[in-house]
Amino acid sequence: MASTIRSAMTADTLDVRVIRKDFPIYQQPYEDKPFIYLDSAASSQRPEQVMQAMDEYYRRFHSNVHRGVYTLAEEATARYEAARVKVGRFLGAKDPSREVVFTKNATEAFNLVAQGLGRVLLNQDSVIVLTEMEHHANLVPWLILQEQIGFTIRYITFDSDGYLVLDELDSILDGASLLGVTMMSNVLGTVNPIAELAAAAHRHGALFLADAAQFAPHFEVDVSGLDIDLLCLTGHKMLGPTGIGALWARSEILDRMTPFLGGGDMIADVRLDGFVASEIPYKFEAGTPPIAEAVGWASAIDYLESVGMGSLRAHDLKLTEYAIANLTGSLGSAFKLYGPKVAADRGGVVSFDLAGVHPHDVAQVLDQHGVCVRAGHHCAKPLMRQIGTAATARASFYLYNDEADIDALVAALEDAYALFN
Amino acid sequence: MASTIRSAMTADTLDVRVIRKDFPIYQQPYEDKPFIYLDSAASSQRPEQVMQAMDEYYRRFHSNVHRGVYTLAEEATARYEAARVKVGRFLGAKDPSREVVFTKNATEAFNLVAQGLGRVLLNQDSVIVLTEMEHHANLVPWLILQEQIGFTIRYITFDSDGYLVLDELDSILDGASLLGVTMMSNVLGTVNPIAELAAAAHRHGALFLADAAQFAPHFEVDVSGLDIDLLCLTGHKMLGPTGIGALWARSEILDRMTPFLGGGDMIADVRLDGFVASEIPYKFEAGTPPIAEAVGWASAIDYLESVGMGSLRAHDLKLTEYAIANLTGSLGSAFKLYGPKVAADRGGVVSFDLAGVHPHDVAQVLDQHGVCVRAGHHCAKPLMRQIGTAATARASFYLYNDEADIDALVAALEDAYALFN
Amino acid sequence: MADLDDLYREIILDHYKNPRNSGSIESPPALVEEGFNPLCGDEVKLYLVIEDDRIADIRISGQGCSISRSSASLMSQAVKGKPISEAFDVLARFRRMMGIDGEESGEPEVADVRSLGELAALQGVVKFPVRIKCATLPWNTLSAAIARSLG
Amino acid sequence: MADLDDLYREIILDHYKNPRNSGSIESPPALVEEGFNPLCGDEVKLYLVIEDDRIADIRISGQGCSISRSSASLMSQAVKGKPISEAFDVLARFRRMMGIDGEESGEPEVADVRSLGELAALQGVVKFPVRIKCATLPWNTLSAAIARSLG
Ligand SMILES: Cc1ncc(COP(=O)(O)O)c(C=O)c1O
Ligand SMILES: Cc1ncc(COP(=O)(O)O)c(C=O)c1O
Repeated sequence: MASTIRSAMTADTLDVRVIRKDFPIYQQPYEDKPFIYLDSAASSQRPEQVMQAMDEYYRRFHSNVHRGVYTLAEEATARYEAARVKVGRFLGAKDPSREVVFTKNATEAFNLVAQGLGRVLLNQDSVIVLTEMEHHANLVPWLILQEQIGFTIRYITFDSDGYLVLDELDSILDGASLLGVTMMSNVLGTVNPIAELAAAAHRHGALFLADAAQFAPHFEVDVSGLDIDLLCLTGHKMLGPTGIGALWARSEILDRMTPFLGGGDMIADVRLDGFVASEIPYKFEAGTPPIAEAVGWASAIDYLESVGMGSLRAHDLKLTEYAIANLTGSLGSAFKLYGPKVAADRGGVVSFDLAGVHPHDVAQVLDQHGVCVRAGHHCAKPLMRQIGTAATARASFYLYNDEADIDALVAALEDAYALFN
Repeated sequence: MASTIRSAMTADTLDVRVIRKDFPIYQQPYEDKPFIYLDSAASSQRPEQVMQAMDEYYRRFHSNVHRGVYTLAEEATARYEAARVKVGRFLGAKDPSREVVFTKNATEAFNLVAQGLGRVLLNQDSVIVLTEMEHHANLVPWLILQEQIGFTIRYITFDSDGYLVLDELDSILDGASLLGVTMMSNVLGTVNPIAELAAAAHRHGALFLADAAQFAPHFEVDVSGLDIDLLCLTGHKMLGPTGIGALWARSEILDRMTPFLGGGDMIADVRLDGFVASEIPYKFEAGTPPIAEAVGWASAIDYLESVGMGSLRAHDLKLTEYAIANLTGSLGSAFKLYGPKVAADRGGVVSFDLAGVHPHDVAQVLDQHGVCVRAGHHCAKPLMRQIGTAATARASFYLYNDEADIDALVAALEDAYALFN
Repeated sequence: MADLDDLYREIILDHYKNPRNSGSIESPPALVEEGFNPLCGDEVKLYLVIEDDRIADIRISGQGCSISRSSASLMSQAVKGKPISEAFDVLARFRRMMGIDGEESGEPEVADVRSLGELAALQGVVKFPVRIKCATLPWNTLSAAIARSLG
Repeated sequence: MADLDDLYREIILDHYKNPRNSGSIESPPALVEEGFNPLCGDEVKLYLVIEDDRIADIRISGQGCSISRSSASLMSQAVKGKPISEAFDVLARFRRMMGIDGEESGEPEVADVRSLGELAALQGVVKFPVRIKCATLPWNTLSAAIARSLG
């Protein structure tokens, strides 16, 4: 299959017709209408290869991991641990077998950071810094911990073009213990200057936490090169299954962190009056982990790597440019784009407003045309307040989308505009 | 398929040959040796139907739930919510659509109870009661919370036959806020008197928390009839996928509980300085949930229900009786059984000691014969201390096992005994 | 596949573009209640003046889609000046029309729907399950406000 | 499929049934260190008397399988009376034999293994990855004890 994918590329462009052959959802659409999927930022579709990997696991190798002496359990464990190493390598981790903690999604990973690291790092006099464009996943865990132990949260704001305002970064970071920033906004599309932010955090002695939920599916990540300390990501947005995500962190940091979820598999010893936690990464993985999901995610990473993250980015960029040009061209001033005007500064996510039509109604009319877009606050309510609206419509692109999808989007939006105006 | 299964039963006995046809792992064994799987208490195998349900979901319906207006997202949401209702009904819940919280496994469910309920219910003067036969999943979350907020944990012990010692139950429960008990021990096999324990808890004004991780796969559960307040279970032990479990609790209790994991989907509103949690059960489900896993679990429950929990129990009981009789018969005093002598008082789990052979070595020799059993502390170290050993070997049965599997177990154990003695 | 015309009836688009009783009332005397649709960010803010167990005045502000805004507007017309008991009655009938609280089987009584007058225009929403929450948001907010005013 | 005979060599069964240097030493003078295999519950308790940078005495108690017990017994023979530096050297060679810390490719140097003497009987464990943790438990405990004694 890998060879099929490779042959789909010529000079950094993907052949979407070839790619789609790998995605069963394009073979047998659910409804008798076109299937124009523009919601990969919420969750991507899965290639055949990922389903086969999970299926093979269940059909031939399943048993619980870590605790079995028999061959099948060893095999299951080996596959689960190989998936860990695969995720670690994909991120450029130095010690992949010890630095990746599997969680159920990116959100759990953020909660693990807040509770596991926050409780040893912070007290009521501490300061952490987040941005106003964070997803709730990198906000609410901190707000919960704040209620429990108290500390100050400062926020970096962003300007009307969706760029973080970094003029006063040094004063904002003064005295901070941690800076947490999304690598790519799921609403504005903005790709943030991560290396610069990480360096600034370190200058002030703060740890740098990155939200890669949107970034990792679309760009090459290199935690070592970017000098990131902790990073959260999720499987289902990058061709993997639901039910799995991960925290990557430098091993010294994981060592410092207290366990978060308690239970089987994360302990060295348990007595009736206390317990001793196991080693990293196991001390953070309580109970039976998402084994088949880890295997599926590893296969998704294989798929992404065989396509090539560079080609993928080039493809995203091409579609984003095409979309911005055509939406503005066809809808004129009725179309309002959120986030950077320059496609190169953003990922394949386009949030917009259509004059006189509420985003829900936009999505509803688009659905009639088979065009799937998301409408709402995109789990980023503070961001929405900052841009002065309660909801936007959002189209997002991935390797199986092409220009024809965007043409369909434009046509459907023209229809929605006509219906309401 | 359902009809195949029904025809597999005559007078409460399952036709294992017919059942096995549904389990691909029996079709194409991993290794060139017999496949005698006696480790379902760690994790069960999956029938074809469950894999197909998940596969169909990914192939035709996948998209993120709850937040989408388009038809595909509605369909995914409908399937996810239908799975919730299915789990609730399976447990005998009164309000299944509001009382089931999906988690990644039973362990997360216990952590949710400890943090979500424990933090509103307990303070440093409070008392909770657990038993010495609990799995780490119902111990460590409480030990973590104890470190954080302080309270007293009392333990109900058990006797040398593996029965809870309930003589002093009333004095143990005096002043307690919660009683947490496993419905069936994963080591001793003991099935505990749940209705009696729940009634005792309620007499003392304590809430009753049940661990159904081992019980639910094998027995009919009726939370209303048993008067349980909260119950945790896990999908992968009951023919479902990895990566999913649940907390069921009465809606008044869920309403009282504070959110545990923070992030998207569990909020009504988020501001930079605080958040408002959503309604139950959503306020406990942060981030993208295990959607495909919920769909797969629902299909596993369909499978179990078509077999019939009564027939399943009868089958377990028959195998357990056969196992105890034959192991004792063949190995004599070299075989030491843990837990109740009476098969009717236990589930299909047989932990034992083979004289002169460490459980690890037992499992190793058995593996050579294709017999898969678990060896170790089974995530129940306090229990192990109580029975005076560091490890046991454990064979466990499910609907795809038969007497021939047990014959193979006996023969392999004879071999292990000979090798070491 | 349900048709968009069922959803976007003319009355609905009219109430969306020209919402009745929109605005705010000073508090006190007004009671203020906010409602959120957690899944999409829609917000409704209700201002109620209750006198002698009647809804003497009602104003609505907030952000929302055509369905939630028109539902709010239609609701304000339906309950303004009405005794609270009668408002509850309309609420109950509306919920039945939305397929909530009704017989398991669904289809609301024809007489019931007729008695709702212009509100019946929202009947098409039932075919779009996701949008039901949009339609019911102002109503749930109203019932929360009344519940609070009663104690 | 790896053969059981590779694992359960006669020396191993002998050391399992008749563990050398088993028991305890009062502390002080002995240093006591406990090790757990978190995955299976095996426990080893080491009693070390260190004098003039040599392991003057060593005793071992605990619970464990044939592999961890025989490995502990063989270890005690290999390090008893030896200077700490030499014990570290054996430890390093043992870890290489177990496939830990070695070249990525695996296979340890033949000379290396030979120099381990009776300990070489544990070489078969490498073919049973799960059991490697059993074999290394006493060694990891030893290295923790020494590390602690050094401050
Ligand atoms: C009695 C009992 N409780 C809880 C659990 C935890 O289940 P899980 O690992 O799926 O969280 C198990 C399984 O290991 C168990 O046997
Ligand atoms: C930027 C960002 N962070 C975090 C998340 C949370 O991911 P998950 O829902 O898989 O936990 C998302 C996805 O919704 C996201 O877009």
